[in-house]
Amino acid sequence: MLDLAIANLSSPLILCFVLGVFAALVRSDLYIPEAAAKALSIYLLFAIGFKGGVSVSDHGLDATLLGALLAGVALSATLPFLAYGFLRIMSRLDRVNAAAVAGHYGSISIVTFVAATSVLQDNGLSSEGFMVAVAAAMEAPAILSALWLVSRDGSARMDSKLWREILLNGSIVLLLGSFLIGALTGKDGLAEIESFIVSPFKGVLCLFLLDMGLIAGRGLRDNRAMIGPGLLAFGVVMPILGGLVGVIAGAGLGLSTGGTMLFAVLGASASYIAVPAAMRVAVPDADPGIYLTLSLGITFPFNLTIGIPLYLAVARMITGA
Amino acid sequence: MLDLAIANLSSPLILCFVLGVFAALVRSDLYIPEAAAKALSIYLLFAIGFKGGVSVSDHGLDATLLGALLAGVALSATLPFLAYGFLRIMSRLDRVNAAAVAGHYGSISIVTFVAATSVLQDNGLSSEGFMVAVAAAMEAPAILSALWLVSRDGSARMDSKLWREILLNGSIVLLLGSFLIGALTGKDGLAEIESFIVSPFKGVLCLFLLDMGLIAGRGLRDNRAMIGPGLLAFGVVMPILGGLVGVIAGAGLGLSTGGTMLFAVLGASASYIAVPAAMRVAVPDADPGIYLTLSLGITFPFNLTIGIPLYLAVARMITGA
Amino acid sequence: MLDLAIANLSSPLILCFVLGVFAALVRSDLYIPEAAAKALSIYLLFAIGFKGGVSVSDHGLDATLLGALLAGVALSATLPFLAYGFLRIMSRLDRVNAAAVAGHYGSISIVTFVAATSVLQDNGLSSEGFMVAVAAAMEAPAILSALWLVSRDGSARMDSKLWREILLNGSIVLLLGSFLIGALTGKDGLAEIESFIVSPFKGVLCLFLLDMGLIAGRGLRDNRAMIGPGLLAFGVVMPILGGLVGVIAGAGLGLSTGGTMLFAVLGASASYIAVPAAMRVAVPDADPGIYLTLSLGITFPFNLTIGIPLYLAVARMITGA
Amino acid sequence: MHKTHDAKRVAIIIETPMQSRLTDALESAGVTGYSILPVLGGSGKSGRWSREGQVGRAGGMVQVVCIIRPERLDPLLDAAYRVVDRHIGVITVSDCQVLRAERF
Amino acid sequence: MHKTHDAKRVAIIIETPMQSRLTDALESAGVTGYSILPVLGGSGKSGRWSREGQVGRAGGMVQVVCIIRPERLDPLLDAAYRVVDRHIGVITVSDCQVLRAERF
Amino acid sequence: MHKTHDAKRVAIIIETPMQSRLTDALESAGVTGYSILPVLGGSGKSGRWSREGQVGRAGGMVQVVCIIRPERLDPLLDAAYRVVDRHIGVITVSDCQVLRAERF
Ligand SMILES: Nc1ncnc2c1ncn2[C@@H]1O[C@H](COP(=O)(O)O)[C@@H](O)[C@H]1O
Ligand SMILES: Nc1ncnc2c1ncn2[C@@H]1O[C@H](COP(=O)(O)O)[C@@H](O)[C@H]1O
Ligand SMILES: Nc1ncnc2c1ncn2[C@@H]1O[C@H](COP(=O)(O)O)[C@@H](O)[C@H]1O
Ligand code: NA
Ligand code: NA
Ligand code: NA
Repeated sequence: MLDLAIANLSSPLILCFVLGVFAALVRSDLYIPEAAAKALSIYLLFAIGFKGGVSVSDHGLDATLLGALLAGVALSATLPFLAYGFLRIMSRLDRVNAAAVAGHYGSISIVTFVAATSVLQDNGLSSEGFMVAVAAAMEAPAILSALWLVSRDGSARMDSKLWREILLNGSIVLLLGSFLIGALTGKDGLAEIESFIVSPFKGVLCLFLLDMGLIAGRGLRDNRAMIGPGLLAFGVVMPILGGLVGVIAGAGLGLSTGGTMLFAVLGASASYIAVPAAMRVAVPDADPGIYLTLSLGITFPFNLTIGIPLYLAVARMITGA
Repeated sequence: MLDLAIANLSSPLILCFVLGVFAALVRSDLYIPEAAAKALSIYLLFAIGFKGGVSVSDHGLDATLLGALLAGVALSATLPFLAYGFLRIMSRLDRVNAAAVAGHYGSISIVTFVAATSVLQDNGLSSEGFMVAVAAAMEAPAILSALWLVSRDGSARMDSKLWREILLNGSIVLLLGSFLIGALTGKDGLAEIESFIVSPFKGVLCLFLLDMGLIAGRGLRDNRAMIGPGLLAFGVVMPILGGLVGVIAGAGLGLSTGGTMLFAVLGASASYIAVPAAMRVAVPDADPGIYLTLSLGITFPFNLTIGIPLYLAVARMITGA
Repeated sequence: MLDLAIANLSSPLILCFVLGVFAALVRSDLYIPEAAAKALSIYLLFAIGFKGGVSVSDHGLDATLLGALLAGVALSATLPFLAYGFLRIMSRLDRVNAAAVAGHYGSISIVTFVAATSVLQDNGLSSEGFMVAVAAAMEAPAILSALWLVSRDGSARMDSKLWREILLNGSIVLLLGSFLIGALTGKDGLAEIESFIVSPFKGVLCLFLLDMGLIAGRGLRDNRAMIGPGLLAFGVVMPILGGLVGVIAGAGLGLSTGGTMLFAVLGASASYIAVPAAMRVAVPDADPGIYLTLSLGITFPFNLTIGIPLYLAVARMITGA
Repeated sequence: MHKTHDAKRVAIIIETPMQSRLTDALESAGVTGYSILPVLGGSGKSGRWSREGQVGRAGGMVQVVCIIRPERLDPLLDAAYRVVDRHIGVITVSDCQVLRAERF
Repeated sequence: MHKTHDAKRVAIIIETPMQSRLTDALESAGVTGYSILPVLGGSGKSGRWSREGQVGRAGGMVQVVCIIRPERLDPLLDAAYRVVDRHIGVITVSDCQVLRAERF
Repeated sequence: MHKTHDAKRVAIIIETPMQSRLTDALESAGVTGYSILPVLGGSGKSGRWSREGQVGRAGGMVQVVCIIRPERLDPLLDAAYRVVDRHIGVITVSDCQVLRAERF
């Protein structure tokens, strides 16, 4: 476990993230243009979705897929309540902000997921291809729970337009779309574009993590004051908890070690794209400085550095691998 | 032929395009930043031009090149008259709009060309490298014909500045420039940058087609009302006709099956970059909602899905391969 | 030497640059979006830094590194005085403009460095990995010298904010950061991202040089009038001189032929990113049309086409290889 | 001399996730034309922000500019206000002249 | 207090393919300075548009902004009008004050 | 009818390398809000420029826009002037109305 953590910490991926945080903290003017960052993220979503689909077309679908999807949706919908409870105990956040933060932790971070698949690969472990679909399925339910938590005092606004925006947001459509394309075209399709989506993948992820580091570092720099010790603790404890629930779900479904670990990562990770956008629309009174700093500045780095090896170790233990 | 069509429809390229159309139609916020789309197009132009040049340096130039260039220019210059006639019969477009649309169909779509080369490759067919130069040569003449058609009633504005813009537009310069670089550096040059312009090519094309799907879908969504049944029919019949003329030209010149098919694709495809820009300047009264929707929303998808395998089948027949 | 120059001139790299210059001079609308150009430069800095670091981790550090760093700093700090003297003799530039130009020539151009490493590789020569760190170290000292030259008559403004901006500018942080990451992760790290940062490297450099050509050509087109014969001569003589000093430093330190040549390139090349930005802040009266045109429009193309093979030939001679 | 006509220029800086809601509301209020300009960054009560390196749209803002006839100002402001309301955003109105008034 | 001078701010939203024709015309009309701002999208008589994912320039618009002395307004509008004429585009003029008037 | 309040709109076009110095100075002068808009290119005494394909920031400009209460104009102009001073840049001030004046 310690070995794994150290190996993880000294991978180019993590070091690129650290470089980004460093550059932001010392106020270097290093930056990745918005269009380039967006292009990198499109590449990663497309590649991870496609490869997931190919793997499903390869191994075939079984009943576990449905179970995993349902478990994922359930996890996403219920984790916000757990998070909300914790926040009300551990921090002084008001209800609206606590609910908004809670929504982020039920949902998922696809980069954390991508980084985890890359760690799996380094460890020679495979995973169920459909976990990509589970990831997509887990994006939205948490938003519903968060809005329900908020709306009890009438401060949330929900309309059908928002529903469409959440369910058809670009990441979900691209992830599921490329998953389907991968599933339909299978190994032949993969062979056609392998040297685009497989070989350079890790390098692209490096640059993307550099950008994530820059953004996370900038967030920390500017919003440090908002994160008291209670929130800080939450940002570390909540992913561990979510990870544990995820491990249990994964193992309970009989997933492979890799799949179980990915389930943990989905439980542990916090959204920083889909949920913030929905919250800005539906819960404008919640402060993005709080939920973005927690999700991107605390939980994301925690998962990337300590969380992922931890979840892998636990998944290994529990699946007896 | 049916096999080919099905194989074509289930390739990642087409599916990516379909995904883009789908995302646009359901109003997902999936988008590719303008700078990224432009970068992808620069990559594709550079790669296709360079590889064409290398192939010419490899096989040497022969008299066919000149013939093909002349035939291409003639095709580009005359197809607009055919298109114009059809439009005046099949649709209720006024002269100005009909001429503007006609110009698009004489000119070419380089992405369609690129997609066609990729289909050739999948079928183990090669083609004359100089077809890239033919493609470049066919961009502009059609504009002249369209302006001539318009100017009969004085609504077109032509100046020397526009001439320079058309003949030296970025795509032509990049395509011919990289073609020359490829021809000058040959196989050695290709070896140096092969893993940049050859291996990832198809994957890049996938993402570009995703973007094309997004734009085509958005165009269809917003301008559906403009395209009556007559125009719709034109958008499908005209490429078949242009393709036939192209096949005849290619076979007449004694090109290979691949080259003949590419000639058909050039005849069949409609411009959506160079010609629209020229029309905005010279024929401001023509409605871009009509010509862009026809070219991008009807003819491009038609060529991509049905046209390309059709032209290949016909080229095979006529060249006896 | 002539062979080398001709081989150099007919490489895709140079030809892409030439294509860019040509497109700018004929006023084609070919352009590379700012975000894409920035993304290419981030890729190049990351890749060159990383590979330098891996090479250091591979060969180990020795005393030469320190010597090379010190020599680099000394070169960067003193070359501006040489350049200033020349400029006052050879041209009619006033003190402020002469000092500003001089600062550019003490500092370095990382693209020239990158292009040089690529020429080394084509010639089967290796070089000391730490030269990347030397390059980073040479960016800033020249700025100090230039400001000292200017400030004698009080027209320069220097504040601590500017210091931070210069020392922590994005290129330096990314170059040194990826150098460190490469040094820390070594060959294993490289293996993970090799197909991203090694294989496509030269192709990316081609596109970047196309962009450099576009910018240099545009600068030449718009500012030709500012560059009299004196400045033109300076733009060619100064790099030869700086290159010579660099060769001597490199050979004196006992570097390999490759390392010696890279030292020459660092001495010969002129900044076009870091120094201009600093000059705009600190010496607003100096005319960017002069220093940018000289650096990008004269010296950069000279180094790329004639300089690099020249420095290599001299380095070979002097190191007896 | 060119004949110009009095008009109002309304500029609304608003969060990107609210953009389509705003333009929908403007269209419902009878606004026939508007343009959307990018905003790179800024500062306000809710702190500094910048678009650099962002992937999501939650963090950004855009500026929606409408040129309208003076008599249409009130319905427009009503519509805009209803959308911006509890959201961050700045609404300014200024006088201007337009050429080709027939297009408004 | 800073001394400011009356000036006019002319903002022209115009199709990208016409941009260089407009700036050439402005320069011929003696305009010594202008800035070009990007426009992301918009809506008007000819429908909605957006730059997202576009490769060609035909579909986009830019905003050209000139600050000029009031007495120079008429030749500028003449020049701008001649270019925009049958093209889509919006021309607005508003009053402003400039610092450093010697630069205009 | 919506209650609007008089305000000033200050727009400063300034070189990108000076941007953070300007916004720092504005903040020191008590300006609580501003937005930064991109500028694609332009022309002036120092010639034409364009951001296309640029890698460094030296060559570009941005536009900083502040909406402020009229009484705060002078300190703002002082601060802006001190930064722009010998640098290229255009400072304009115009009148406008704001909604939600409590936010300024
Ligand atoms: N006075 C102002 N002038 C210009 N832009 C402003 C102003 N106040 C706020 N903004 C913009 O609106 C955003 C949100 O403002 P706020 O709600 O005050 O945090 C800021 O980040 C700025 O981009
Ligand atoms: N009233 C307006 N206010 C602001 N921008 C406008 C207005 N009318 C038109 N535009 C812009 O000009 C473009 C073309 O307008 P139109 O010619 O009416 O289609 C629109 O897409 C908008 O970007
Ligand atoms: N009169 C003006 N109107 C609008 N923008 C201007 C004006 N003058 C200068 N600019 C902008 O400021 C930049 C520098 O101007 P200058 O200092 O005159 O070279 C120009 O390139 C334009 O982007
Ligand atoms: Na989660
Ligand atoms: Na055609
Ligand atoms: Na130098």
